[in-house]
Amino acid sequence: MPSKLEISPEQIEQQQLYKEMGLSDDEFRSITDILGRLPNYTEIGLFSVMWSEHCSYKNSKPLLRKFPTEGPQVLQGPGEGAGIIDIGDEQAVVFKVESHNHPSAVEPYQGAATGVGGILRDVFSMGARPVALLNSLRFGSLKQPRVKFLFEEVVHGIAGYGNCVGVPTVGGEVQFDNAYNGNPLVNAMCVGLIDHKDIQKGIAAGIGNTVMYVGAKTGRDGIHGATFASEELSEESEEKRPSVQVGDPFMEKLLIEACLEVIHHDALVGIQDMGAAGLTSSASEMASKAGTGMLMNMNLVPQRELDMTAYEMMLSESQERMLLVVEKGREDEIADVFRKYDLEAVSVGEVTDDQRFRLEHHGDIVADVPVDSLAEDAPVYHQPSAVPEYYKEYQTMDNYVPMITDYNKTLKDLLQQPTIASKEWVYDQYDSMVQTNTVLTPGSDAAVVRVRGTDKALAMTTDCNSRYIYLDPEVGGKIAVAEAARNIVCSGGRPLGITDGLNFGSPENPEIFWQMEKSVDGMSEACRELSAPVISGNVSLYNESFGGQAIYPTPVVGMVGLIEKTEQITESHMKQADDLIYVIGK
Amino acid sequence: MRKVKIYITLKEGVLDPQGKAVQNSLHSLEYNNVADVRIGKYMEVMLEDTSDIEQQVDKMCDQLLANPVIEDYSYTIEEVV
Amino acid sequence: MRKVKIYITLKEGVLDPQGKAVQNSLHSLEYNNVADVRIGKYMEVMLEDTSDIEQQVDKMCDQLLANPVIEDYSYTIEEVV
Amino acid sequence: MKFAVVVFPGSNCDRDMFFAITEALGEEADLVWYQEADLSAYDAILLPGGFSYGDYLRSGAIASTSGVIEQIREAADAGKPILGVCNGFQVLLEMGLLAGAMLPNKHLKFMCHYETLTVKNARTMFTHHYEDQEEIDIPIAHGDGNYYCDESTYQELQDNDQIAFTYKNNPNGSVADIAGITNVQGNVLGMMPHPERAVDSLVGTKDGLRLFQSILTHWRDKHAIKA
Ligand SMILES: Nc1ncnc2c1ncn2[C@@H]1O[C@H](COP(=O)(O)OP(=O)(O)O)[C@@H](O)[C@H]1O
Repeated sequence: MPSKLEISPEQIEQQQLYKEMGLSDDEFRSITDILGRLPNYTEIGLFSVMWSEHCSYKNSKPLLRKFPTEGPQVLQGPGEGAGIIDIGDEQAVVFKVESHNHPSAVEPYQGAATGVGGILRDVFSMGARPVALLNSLRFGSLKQPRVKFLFEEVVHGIAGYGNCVGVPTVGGEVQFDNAYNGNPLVNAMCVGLIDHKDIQKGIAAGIGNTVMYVGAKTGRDGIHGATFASEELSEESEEKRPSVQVGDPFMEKLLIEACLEVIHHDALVGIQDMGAAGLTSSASEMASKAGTGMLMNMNLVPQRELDMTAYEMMLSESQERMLLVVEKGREDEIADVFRKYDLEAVSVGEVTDDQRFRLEHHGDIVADVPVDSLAEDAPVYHQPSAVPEYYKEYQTMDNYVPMITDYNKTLKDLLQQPTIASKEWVYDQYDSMVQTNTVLTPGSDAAVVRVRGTDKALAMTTDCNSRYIYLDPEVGGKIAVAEAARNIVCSGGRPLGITDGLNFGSPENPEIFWQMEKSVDGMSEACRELSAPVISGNVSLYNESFGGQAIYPTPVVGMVGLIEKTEQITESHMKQADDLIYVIGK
Repeated sequence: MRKVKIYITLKEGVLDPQGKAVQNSLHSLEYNNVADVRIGKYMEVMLEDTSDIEQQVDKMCDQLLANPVIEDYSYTIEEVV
Repeated sequence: MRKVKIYITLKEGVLDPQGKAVQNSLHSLEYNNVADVRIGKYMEVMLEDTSDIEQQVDKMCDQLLANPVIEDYSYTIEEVV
Repeated sequence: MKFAVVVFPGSNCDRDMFFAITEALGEEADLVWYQEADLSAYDAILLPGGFSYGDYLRSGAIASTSGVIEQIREAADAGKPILGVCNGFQVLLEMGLLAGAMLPNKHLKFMCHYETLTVKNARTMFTHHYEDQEEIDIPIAHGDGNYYCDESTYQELQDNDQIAFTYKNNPNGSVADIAGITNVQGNVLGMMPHPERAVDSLVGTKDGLRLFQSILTHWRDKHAIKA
């Protein structure tokens, strides 16, 4: 069945090659049970990416269930490309955060750039026009040359991509701490606007309908990126380097315009971006959600390189690609829309009624697995949790009260801290004004973007003080949500909901799992209290550097609020001398 | 003094969006015999002589001039009077 | 098939901010014998044979690949089998 | 008055330009896709900012060889107002309708913020609603805005009064602080700063609006149309 040079199913079993792909013995056994036979090389590849933490949330699912996800304003909670919240007048706001930590540690410019590209596709694949980008960044000490390089290149990459596609980057945060020396965090958030009637779903419905592929050709980039993102950074990551994906923001811009045009076409049934685990996750998730199956012919997949195997094509993470399901017989109408933008839309398969995920290559069936086994049947782990030693020790310590003798000097010292100092060097490189809706540009508490054609505006912010969370994850989690809410309120808005980016170390370490658990508890309580449900998010685990040193627990909060009248917009800058200053709260 | 000419190219298999865009543009200008375009960098570095010049250029390329993750480099060294 | 290697350099007298920046970085990495850096482009264009290939490459460069206000170009043509 | 906003693949300030005309100026505008454009029906042509063709090769270079360029040349020859902003300016330079070329900003970084401009020539069809030497605040957002020309070209620009705007605090290294220039005839203006981002005080200043009003009243005067 598999092509000639491929590793045989027996070899995979005997040499335990599945382990190199991130699957455990138990997981391999259950795959064998599901199939009733040994998986071949292509099939084990499909499972390895779909059952990775990045795609399956196998370690974090039990925690994510704790989040409040409902509210009268929620139109779409977690589960689709991005969450959606009603803002009245038949309009809604769409947003989500996404991490690109590991790719950015290896190739910071492209890692950050493709992170922006990915989160944009999550939003416009819902049918929304992206109206703003934000980010949340963590780096080690700027005294280290490598860290400085990472910092500069990440900012450069975010700017390079976001500026080119014409979506303003309006806010974000940057924190520097030794905890991130070996493992920077790069989280990007995108906010989009949509009319209710345009909301799309990523489903492969309608037996016999055609599966179409749009956008960049598939190369060998990022193969095993999804499992890579779920492993600890090691010397080996260096060897995985050639798999780096390169972004093409120009292609993305064409895709945005073409996709926002094609969603109005009644021949379109479903649309989803090819994110992590590319063709595998988009295709299997679309079929699984619709309760259908799919047959794809790999020979038809547009390829950038010669002699690609089905395994390589299915696992490639080439950027700027979308998967569409289109009414049978109307493929040309859809292709015409894309042709205007010099994009090709190619038929690569069809929706079937057998709930199987089947791939054909050179006339052979090279994979045949149940759709749900990929998209839904990944194992779920309830990891043990344990109160960390450091935490116990801190509980016995007295509060530290610093002795300040020279207030001027202390103030100046504080202002020189890279984390506290002005971030103008960063945001001056972002086009924060394109689309001409940005009322408050970076530098205020929250960014504010007006909703053109109405008197409303959206306030948005990303926040997370990871040192607080390290010291007390539950209280720190509450603080992160509360800080975001204060930023929104100070800008004149009412919190609508949040998206969260859960960045942690290895969940297999009970002390780290405890950090995850507690911070989710804290965040959930604050969200409930503030009626700001969680509508989308992302999980990035195994953020540890060579020595096994984990980062601070960093659950980033991205919050969006609604400003009813633009006259209520308030910025944080002092206005003039002699104005009075008040402190509110305790 | 030496003139070092350094050629930096994208590694094989790495996407070259710029080259693709230029190729398409050449096609629309009716240069239909263009089969492929790859775009890299060309640098001219003037160096005062040292004994281990090749070693130095290699080091400069690895450290700064090329991005080893996605790029390859090659160079020639010429004597200048 | 021919492989055309095109070198595009900034005209003499045109300031090269990128070259200056690289030169400064090289100095701060203690390559003190670096006297000058100029950065240009290097392109590899694969062309199916035509009779007037040099003329064609000149035209491509003049029309699109180089900007005569600030850039010069040169090229070599190799046979590829 | 009817404006065409030419949309290239990768243009991204096209809608901003469109709204500046339709909402702030209150005139008619169409977004015209570069391949389908028939520019003869329009009174003025606007080349918006953005990253046409990803700014690959050189900013504006690939767009300057596309099919619609001939029509832009014809419109320029016919004396119609043609405004290129940011990437639009780069396209006008690359097609040779304006003199000079763009280099990367001197610090090699993209920059986005307000800059103070000095109006150097308030007698053009684009600037007559300003005063000579007036200072206005308009945002910039570019990576390749370091205007370059050789000395003789600069002399010509000066002799012919072609320098429309200069920066008060040169942010990018441009020759002689140049922010915007016209052709000799004065009907083609290219500028790096974004006047279309400065037409509504909710999102910034309104200092750019008078540029569009200048185009409009000049056209009305020429065609003897009463407002
Ligand atoms: N931490 C989280 N909190 C809430 N929802 C989450 C979280 N992480 C992921 N999700 C949701 O799970 C779904 C799948 O996420 P993901 O696989 O990251 O999306 P994509 O396939 O676009 O990369 C999304 O709807 C996302 O919003």
